[in-house]
Amino acid sequence: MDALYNLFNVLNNVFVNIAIAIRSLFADPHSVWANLTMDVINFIIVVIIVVLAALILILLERKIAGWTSQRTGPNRLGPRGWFQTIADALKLMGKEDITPAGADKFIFKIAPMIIFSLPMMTLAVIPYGKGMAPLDLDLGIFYFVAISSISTLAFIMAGWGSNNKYSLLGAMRAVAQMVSYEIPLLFSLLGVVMITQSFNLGVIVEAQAGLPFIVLQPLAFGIFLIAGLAELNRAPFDLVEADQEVVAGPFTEYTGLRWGLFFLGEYGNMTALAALGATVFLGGWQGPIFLPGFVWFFMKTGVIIFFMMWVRWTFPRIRIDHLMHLAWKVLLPLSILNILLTGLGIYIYRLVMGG
Amino acid sequence: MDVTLEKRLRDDEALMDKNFVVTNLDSLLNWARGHSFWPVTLGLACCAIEMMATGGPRYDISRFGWEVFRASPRQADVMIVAGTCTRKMAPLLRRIYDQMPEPKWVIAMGSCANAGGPFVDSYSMMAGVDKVVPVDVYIPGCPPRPESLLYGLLQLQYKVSNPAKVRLMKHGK
Amino acid sequence: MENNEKFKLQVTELATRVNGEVEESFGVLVLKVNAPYIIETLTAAKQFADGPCDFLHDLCGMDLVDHFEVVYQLTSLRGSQSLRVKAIVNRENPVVDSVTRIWQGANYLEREAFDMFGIIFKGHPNLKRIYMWDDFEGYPLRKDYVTEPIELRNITRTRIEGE
Amino acid sequence: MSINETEELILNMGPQHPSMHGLFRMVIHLEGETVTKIVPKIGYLHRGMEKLAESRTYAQFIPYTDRLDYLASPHNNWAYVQTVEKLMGVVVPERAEYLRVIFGELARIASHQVCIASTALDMAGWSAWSYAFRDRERICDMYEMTAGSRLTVNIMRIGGISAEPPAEFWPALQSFLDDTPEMLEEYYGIFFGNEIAQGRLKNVGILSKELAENLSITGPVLRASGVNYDVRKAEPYSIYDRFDFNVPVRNGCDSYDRTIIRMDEIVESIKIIKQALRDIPEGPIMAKVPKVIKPPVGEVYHRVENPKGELGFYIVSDGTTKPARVRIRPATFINLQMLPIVALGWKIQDVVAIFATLDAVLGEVDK
Repeated sequence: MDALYNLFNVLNNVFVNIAIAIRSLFADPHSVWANLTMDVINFIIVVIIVVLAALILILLERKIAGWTSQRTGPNRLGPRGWFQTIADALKLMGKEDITPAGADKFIFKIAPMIIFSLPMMTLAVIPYGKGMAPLDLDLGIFYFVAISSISTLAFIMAGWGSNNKYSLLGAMRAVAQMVSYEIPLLFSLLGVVMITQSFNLGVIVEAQAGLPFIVLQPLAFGIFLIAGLAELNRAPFDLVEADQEVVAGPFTEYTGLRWGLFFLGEYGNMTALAALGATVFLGGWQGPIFLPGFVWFFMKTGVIIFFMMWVRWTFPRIRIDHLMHLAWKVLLPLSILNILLTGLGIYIYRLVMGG
Repeated sequence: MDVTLEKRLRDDEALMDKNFVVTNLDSLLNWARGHSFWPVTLGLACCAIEMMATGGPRYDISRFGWEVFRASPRQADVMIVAGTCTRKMAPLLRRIYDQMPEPKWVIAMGSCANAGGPFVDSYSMMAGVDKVVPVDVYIPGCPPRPESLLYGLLQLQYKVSNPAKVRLMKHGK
Repeated sequence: MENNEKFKLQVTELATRVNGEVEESFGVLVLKVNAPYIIETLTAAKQFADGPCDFLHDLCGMDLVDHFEVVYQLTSLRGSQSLRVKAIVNRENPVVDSVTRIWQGANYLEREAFDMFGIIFKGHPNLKRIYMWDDFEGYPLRKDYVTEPIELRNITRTRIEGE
Repeated sequence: MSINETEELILNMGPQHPSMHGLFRMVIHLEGETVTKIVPKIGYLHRGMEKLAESRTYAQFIPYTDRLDYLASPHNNWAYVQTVEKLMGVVVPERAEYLRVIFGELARIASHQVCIASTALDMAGWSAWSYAFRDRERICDMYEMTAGSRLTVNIMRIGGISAEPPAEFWPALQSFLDDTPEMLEEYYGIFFGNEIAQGRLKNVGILSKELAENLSITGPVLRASGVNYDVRKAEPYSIYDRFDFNVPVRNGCDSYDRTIIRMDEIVESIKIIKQALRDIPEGPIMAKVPKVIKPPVGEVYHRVENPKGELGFYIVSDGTTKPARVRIRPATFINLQMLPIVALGWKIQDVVAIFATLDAVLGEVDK
């Protein structure tokens, strides 16, 4: 039994041990150079996570689309169609790069890069396992929300720079939608912060050793999921890139790899938000010991991602005034109510426990 | 004439083969292109319904990975001209074709797009979409069945993935 | 049957008022009037005491070589009465009053008749070609229209700005 | 232009646009997201059917009618051949009439399924789209068994019907009829019952009864505005007077009713087909028609209840083998007139939804 426990322990700590081993190569394991090396390695790992996540998720999305609509999804290229996304990505690399006439060239070209960089920055603060956060920030949640709200800027840059009316409409929709939904999203996270008294994601996960916060904060989790979907511009809130209305929204004029970067960014953002949800509400890497922590973490993230895809392929698209109505008149009051209830709960808990 | 042309083309091929880095990259790209056609949604008439049926559950174009119908021509690779191209539509069709990024291909689906179909002697029709844009694959039928569209796309895949072979088949009879 | 008689009586009475003639073809009464009387005829037909023909079912042009006809198919949603009114339009000067003030639904139909036959509907809010492009020459459904040869038709026309 | 001046955004939607059901184009004037003016432009699929008809014989024109409203091609055939039969005075055999009713109602179901599917698709309901298309394939199979073609069926002939359905047709039809209630439940569950879909369709695009009548609107769109009018009941053609069915009428006048009324119509079509299956007699399927069809001089106007509205054919014969004039009254062409009036003041998304509920098929609009 002990041997088994040890094995799990080793598995659980495999990446931490590797990190310690790399650090030990340096004379002083906490010197500037050692830190720098670790940062570079962490950065590369995060990039790999983003790209891999996108490659896998795109195929998964198509498979789930097939599943919900009684089709099979890609199954010709490679084993059960698993190489399909690779072919798509390669093809996108080989496409012509068009900059439309009349476009604001600098803004047009830089927008996809901004979108793509955001998930890398946000994924850097997520604790993937015990002691496995690439950046252990004390203001983790705050940082995450702040960075992810930059994507609004990228959307409007893309929309304005394209010199296309559909793009502009899509960009305007993006601004209205994302600014509105950031507020309930942040407020839904505040309940957890009040309980743990910390913005640090690592501390939040540690606090969920016994009980994941979804049990204490079910309302907040619901608000988080809805506002998160809207924040990611995914159906039923995909007004920004609504095919049937604004063609492809801000991405209408983008070709080839630039458009591919938007796609990567979208799926990266989705992974990041699902990872945040798994960390804050589902207990992150905490779980029964028979699986290593990072496996638990990715499984929980996967469940949230699956839910998002499932919703996307089943629900029709919401209308823009209903969307605003939902944000300001339903989700915001509910999230404030949640904060109030959490505060009351903490107060009563302290009274009873004599804290 | 044909023999010399074929010989010259074969020599070219041999020369190309020596430059193996570029050719390998080329064939890799061709492989990727052939397996990832993203059609632009250009349903003109009756054939569009068959095109939709091809995307539907029975025929399921997504098996081949071609179900990504892009609304914006900027992100599409293949233009499936599904239906009748009238004279009023022709310059707009050309415009959509021009908006697509290279490399791009055109499939003329249905006899109207091939050669004007039953309407060819009408005042508002032109004899086929190949007067407007270069066509790679013609799919006959009025409208073609979904299987025909899939077969046509597979033919295009063969054409894209093996440019040398197709060239030899075309010139070296 | 009695209703039919009454209806027929009304139509013949209207015909005498507008100098028209009444025929019967396959059970439908056909009322032929000259173009200037068309508004009066249709307004009256809409307000028949017995079986008002208040639903404009169809409007189309017709080329009879020596003159044009605009054919109005009138029915009603509240009965089985139906009436076909034909306005005889001069070929050299094809002008007829627009009925869009009586039925808004005549809008597209009149534009179509204008596009295909060149019949001008006076008082129409937006009389432009509806099917053909704006600088198309000729009126294709006229009997004397000669379809261009295929070589000419195959030349892609230039895009009109804003299309 | 000073910075304080505002300008309307003029958006050019179409002809190549995913929600335009073919080649429809509209110029939308926008104030933010709100529509202030719509100018529809059509004609991108105008093939000149009426002119072609003048250079074809009567029988040759039947396949062309398939390509009018290509979602319900047997219905168009039916309207045309009935008009010619009326002109010639041909009496169609009983069995052929029953078969025509069966195919016509099947076409109605298929067309309504596509309408439901495309309305769902225009609102990004992908699953609802594929469910409806999955079920439509079964109707296509039945077409194919009998006529050999999936979409443009060309099954009617002047004087009857082209082919006797094979033996496997009947069990396929029976099983399809048995499965329909379940199918409709599925559509309702996945699309119409959805809160978002209802929010987007209900009380949107009100077409009042008076306006509908004034605009000459017909078909399900008219009936969704509270007018109980169906040519099958008002002026029963073919053998519709023998069947017992209701005309579904709804009083909501909005997009929701315009779409869901098609579900009710599918139920009624199923009823008609069941009765036709019960009563269908044995016998010939073609009347005695001369080899060369040469109707007498005369003119006839005939209208039938197409899935999308009333399709009318006005044929003028000059006694030769070719018609002097064939006028097609396309239902959706006239129904389309309501779009610029009704959609004013709504958002772009609503315009797309309202257009989808009209179920316009551009083949019929443009002829």
